[in-house]
Amino acid sequence: MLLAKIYVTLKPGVLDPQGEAVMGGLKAMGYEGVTAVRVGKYLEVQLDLDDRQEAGRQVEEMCRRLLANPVIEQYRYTLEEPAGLSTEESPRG
Amino acid sequence: MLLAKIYVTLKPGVLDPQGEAVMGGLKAMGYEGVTAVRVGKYLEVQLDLDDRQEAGRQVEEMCRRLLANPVIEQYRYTLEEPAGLSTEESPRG
Amino acid sequence: MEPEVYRQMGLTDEEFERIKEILGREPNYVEVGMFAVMWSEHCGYKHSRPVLKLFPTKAPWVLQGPGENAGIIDIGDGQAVVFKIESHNHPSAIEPFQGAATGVGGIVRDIFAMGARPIAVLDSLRFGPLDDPRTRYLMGGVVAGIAFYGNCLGLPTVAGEVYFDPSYTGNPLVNAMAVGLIEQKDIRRGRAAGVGNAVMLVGARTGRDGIHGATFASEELSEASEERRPSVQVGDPFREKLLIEACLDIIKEDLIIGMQDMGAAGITSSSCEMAARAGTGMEIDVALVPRREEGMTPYEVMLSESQERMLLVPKKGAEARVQAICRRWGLEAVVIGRVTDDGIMRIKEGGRVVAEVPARALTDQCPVYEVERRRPAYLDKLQHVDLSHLPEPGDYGEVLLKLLAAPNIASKEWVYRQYDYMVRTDTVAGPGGDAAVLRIKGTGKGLALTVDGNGRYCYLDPETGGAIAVAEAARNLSCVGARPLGLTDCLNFGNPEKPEVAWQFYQAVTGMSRACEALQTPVTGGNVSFYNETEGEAIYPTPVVGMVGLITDIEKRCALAWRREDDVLILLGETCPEIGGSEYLAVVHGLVAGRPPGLNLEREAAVQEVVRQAIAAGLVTAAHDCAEGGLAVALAESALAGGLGAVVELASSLRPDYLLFSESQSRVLLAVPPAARDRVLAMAREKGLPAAVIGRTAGRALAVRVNGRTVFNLSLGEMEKQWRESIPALMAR
Amino acid sequence: MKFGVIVFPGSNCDQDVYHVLGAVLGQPVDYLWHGDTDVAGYDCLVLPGGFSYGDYLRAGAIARFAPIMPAVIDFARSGGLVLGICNGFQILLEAGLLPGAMRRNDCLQFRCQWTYLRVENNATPFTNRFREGQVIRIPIAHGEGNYYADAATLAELEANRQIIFRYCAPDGEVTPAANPNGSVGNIAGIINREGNILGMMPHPERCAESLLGGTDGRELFASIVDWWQRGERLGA
Ligand SMILES: Nc1ncnc2c1ncn2[C@@H]1O[C@H](COP(=O)(O)OP(=O)(O)O)[C@@H](O)[C@H]1O
Ligand SMILES: [Mg+2]
Repeated sequence: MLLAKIYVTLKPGVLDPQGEAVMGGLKAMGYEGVTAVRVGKYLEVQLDLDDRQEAGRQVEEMCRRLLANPVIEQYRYTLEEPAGLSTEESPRG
Repeated sequence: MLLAKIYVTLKPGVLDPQGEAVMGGLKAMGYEGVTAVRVGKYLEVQLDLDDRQEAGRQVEEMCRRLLANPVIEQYRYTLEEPAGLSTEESPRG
Repeated sequence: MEPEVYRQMGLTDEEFERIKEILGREPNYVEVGMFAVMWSEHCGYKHSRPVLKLFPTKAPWVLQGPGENAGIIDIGDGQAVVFKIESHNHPSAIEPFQGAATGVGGIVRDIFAMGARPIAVLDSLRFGPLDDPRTRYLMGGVVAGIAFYGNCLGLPTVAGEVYFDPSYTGNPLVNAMAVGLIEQKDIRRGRAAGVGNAVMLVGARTGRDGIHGATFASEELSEASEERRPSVQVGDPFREKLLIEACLDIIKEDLIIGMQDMGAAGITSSSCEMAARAGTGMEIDVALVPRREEGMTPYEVMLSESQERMLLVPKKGAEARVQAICRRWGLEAVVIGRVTDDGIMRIKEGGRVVAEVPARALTDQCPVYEVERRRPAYLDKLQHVDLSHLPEPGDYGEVLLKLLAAPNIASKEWVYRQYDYMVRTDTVAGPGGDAAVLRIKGTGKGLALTVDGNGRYCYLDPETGGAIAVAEAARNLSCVGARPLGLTDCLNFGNPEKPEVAWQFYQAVTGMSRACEALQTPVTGGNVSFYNETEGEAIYPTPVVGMVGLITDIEKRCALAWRREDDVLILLGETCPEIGGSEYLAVVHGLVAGRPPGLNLEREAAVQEVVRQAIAAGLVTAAHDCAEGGLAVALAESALAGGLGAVVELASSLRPDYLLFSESQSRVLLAVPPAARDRVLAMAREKGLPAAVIGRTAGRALAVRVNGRTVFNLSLGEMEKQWRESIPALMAR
Repeated sequence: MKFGVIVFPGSNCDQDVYHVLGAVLGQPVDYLWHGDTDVAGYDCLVLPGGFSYGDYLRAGAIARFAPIMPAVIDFARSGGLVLGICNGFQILLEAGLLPGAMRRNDCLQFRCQWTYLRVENNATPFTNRFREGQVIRIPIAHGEGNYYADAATLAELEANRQIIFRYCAPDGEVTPAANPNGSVGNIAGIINREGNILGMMPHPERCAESLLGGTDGRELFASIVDWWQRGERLGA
């Protein structure tokens, strides 16, 4: 059993209307210190696999094929044992 | 300068149709090992503050008041010294 | 300059020489960039301009023909309709959601750039067959993207069309049309008149999105381009909504001379087009342009295609008021330059001049190419396929059910239920009919809108296919009781440098033009989309026609749904054995072959006139044009729309499948109360039109007999199931 | 009776509601700007449909902090009539004027269609021209109309007769098939305990003229006017 935590964010330079709207909202509420906001997706995918390498390969592929559109989005993920012993970061573009 | 990374997810009891749909999609694509998917939001908020405690207080409040809806959502966050937003958007005011 | 540099931007050696000649010197990097985008096919119409001249563009009611952001048609009472169509095919193929969304955003900006309040959106879509998962992904994304943008703007998407054919698998078509309403006194044109006037940029900040070609090796770019830049933009409909309201407030206060949206080629095209139209020049300081990203070069600022921006030329002294209105709507508005009198586009960065080009050199001096035209070899083969000995189907009921489930005919509700087609509370008839009908508040009038095109017909005979696209659009409007007034067209073709594609293009425009003349529907603008090919294979030549009509009395409109038992069914027009290019031939016999149905334009005009006359006289309870699937499908569609069946009795020497499924043009199926029957038949006779009583509405089934023999008797339930559930089932796979 | 229609950035049914109240019902009506802070002089406030602030974070989440909202909240808490339609309903939820929250439609798509609603309680300022149990036809158009409330809140809503509309079949039966978005209990509209704040996802302003295919929506607005003209006041 492994848990993939996946972060999908817009690529650099891509307009983030959500982030702009949230920043506008926060400023209007009086949080003057906010200088930038970006909004992305956060997914948790639970896998009935114990082989970390195989899991990593599959998650990588899922991201590329379904979870992110490489034209405007980038992703990264971590793989954890449900107990949460060690983490592996793997940045991707 | 501090960077808050905020994770907003549905509360455990609340049905997540998006997660279900993603799981359906992944299974249809042949990822048989997927046993559960949850979809949430990931926000990066950049703060022109150096006082971690004050920043933490503000982020906590932002989450409670705006970024998450406590009826259905829960949140957690981390505060980091920024290496830049994950997407390198230039700050604007 | 190294040839590599301008070649990568898409300029040929000859074009580069021509630029040197115009300038009398070697252009710099920014200037080459500006020429490259303005002389691109998309902006410069290099391969289409001479052919587009064939279109009739004038009529007493045309207030603005091609050449502006959108066309304008007089609808009386001091009001006018503003409308245009545009393609967003390639962005949608890469990122269907954002590609389609920004397509809607772009065409809507063309409408309010003229000063009009946008009131409706239409969409014309082409995909490959739905059994391909990628096609399902594309269609899902495109439809959601159109819904996302249009719904958020509060614009009803009131009509459209979706076709599926393998020719579009690699290159889907996403054409969006927008319609606006305006008081004629408020009309503004994209002109930068008045020397010394300010030039203002309103709306979103400028980022590096959509800069053409992405990565070039050059001095100016080298330090800035660590990462590949996105060429697909993300749409921000919320900001566009604010932009609409702000611009319309600015018009209401009469603060501007002209404005233009920023679409392809961003600031470059909007500024030089506004200057060229007015015969002026412009000085722009890129340092004043608000940025979304740091370190942008003048080149990037001038070529950025960031969405949701407008260029305004305010009246003298109105700058502050324009800014105040924009601020109220939460938008930035900054002066970035001035109108000058020397006809030159002078681009500065602070004090330094970075480009200096005659405005007209960019717009009017774009080279034009006459390509050799050659009739494609496939035509002889396909047109001469013998269709007279096809095996006759055993069970016509089964055939009809199969046709009703064919994605090209099946209900498109899966698509339009995602569109808010009711917002603005003017939608009297939304998607699902022959044409959408919008009331015009404060008048008793209505607008009718439709978008049409059959790529298969054009593939088999582009001239006839082009003419049919126009005729069918007009027929759809006539069927709701509207008089067709004018059209905008989107010409989707393959690579125009290929003689075969050039031939298709020329033929299609010729056919369309003939139909425009005959039906008195001039062209008020449009868009050309070339290079729709994958791996050297072009899509079907697909001209799409968006047409606008007027209903003088909205109470006297018509729809396709049968509404009353025992109404008489009259078929206006003549059924010929024309199954070439038909849906029946494709779905049942697996063939795309033959010639498309013939079109007699005099006959067409007469049929439409009779239909409109009969509707206006209040004699018609339902009208529906016979299109894909022929008479049988037309009968089924009217039955399903009204939840009412019919008993139909046909007498003919044609084989039943030819009779039922031929797609002969210029036919309309009318339902009339028994008392009106003779008057309607007389109206047809007066025009020398064939008209036959073929049955009456009755019950909950559609029963059709040919020469006394029952060919099918299907319950509405059976038909409805096939028709309604087909596309949802395919999409759910 | 004087109506105020609040215009948020991104509202897009403001003009539609204004048209129905003014041109169709002949009532005095004004637009109220989100940046203003005063709602004095109005008898009923309408929060219209649309996509306030793009609905980019959550529908209604940012609008709830608009400068006019404190005045709206005061007005509502002191018994003023407030009607939230679609995005307006979402804003009322976010503002805590009504209980519960909206999730994305369970089909994950925007839905524009006519729906049948069963009127569960006609003893309100908004529904008094309907019969109890009457089936009415009003269109919806939303992507986030999947109403959620926890079991305790639901029980309370039931007990106090605060559920006003449920999606139903044409014959009035409340079935899963008639539920267009996944809302708990097929809920389409609820009222606050005091009975002066109604939130509903369907758009009554879209069916207030026969030309548009139905007039049930007109009855809802007319109920408000009738109730006011009869001089009824809550808690009176
Ligand atoms: N197929 C066509 N038929 C008629 N006019 C056309 C066609 N294609 C382009 N035009 C006209 O040429 C002008 C330039 O078109 P385009 O570059 O698409 O403008 P924009 O970028 O402002 O939408 C417009 O006035 C348009 O109406
Ligand atoms: Mg334009």
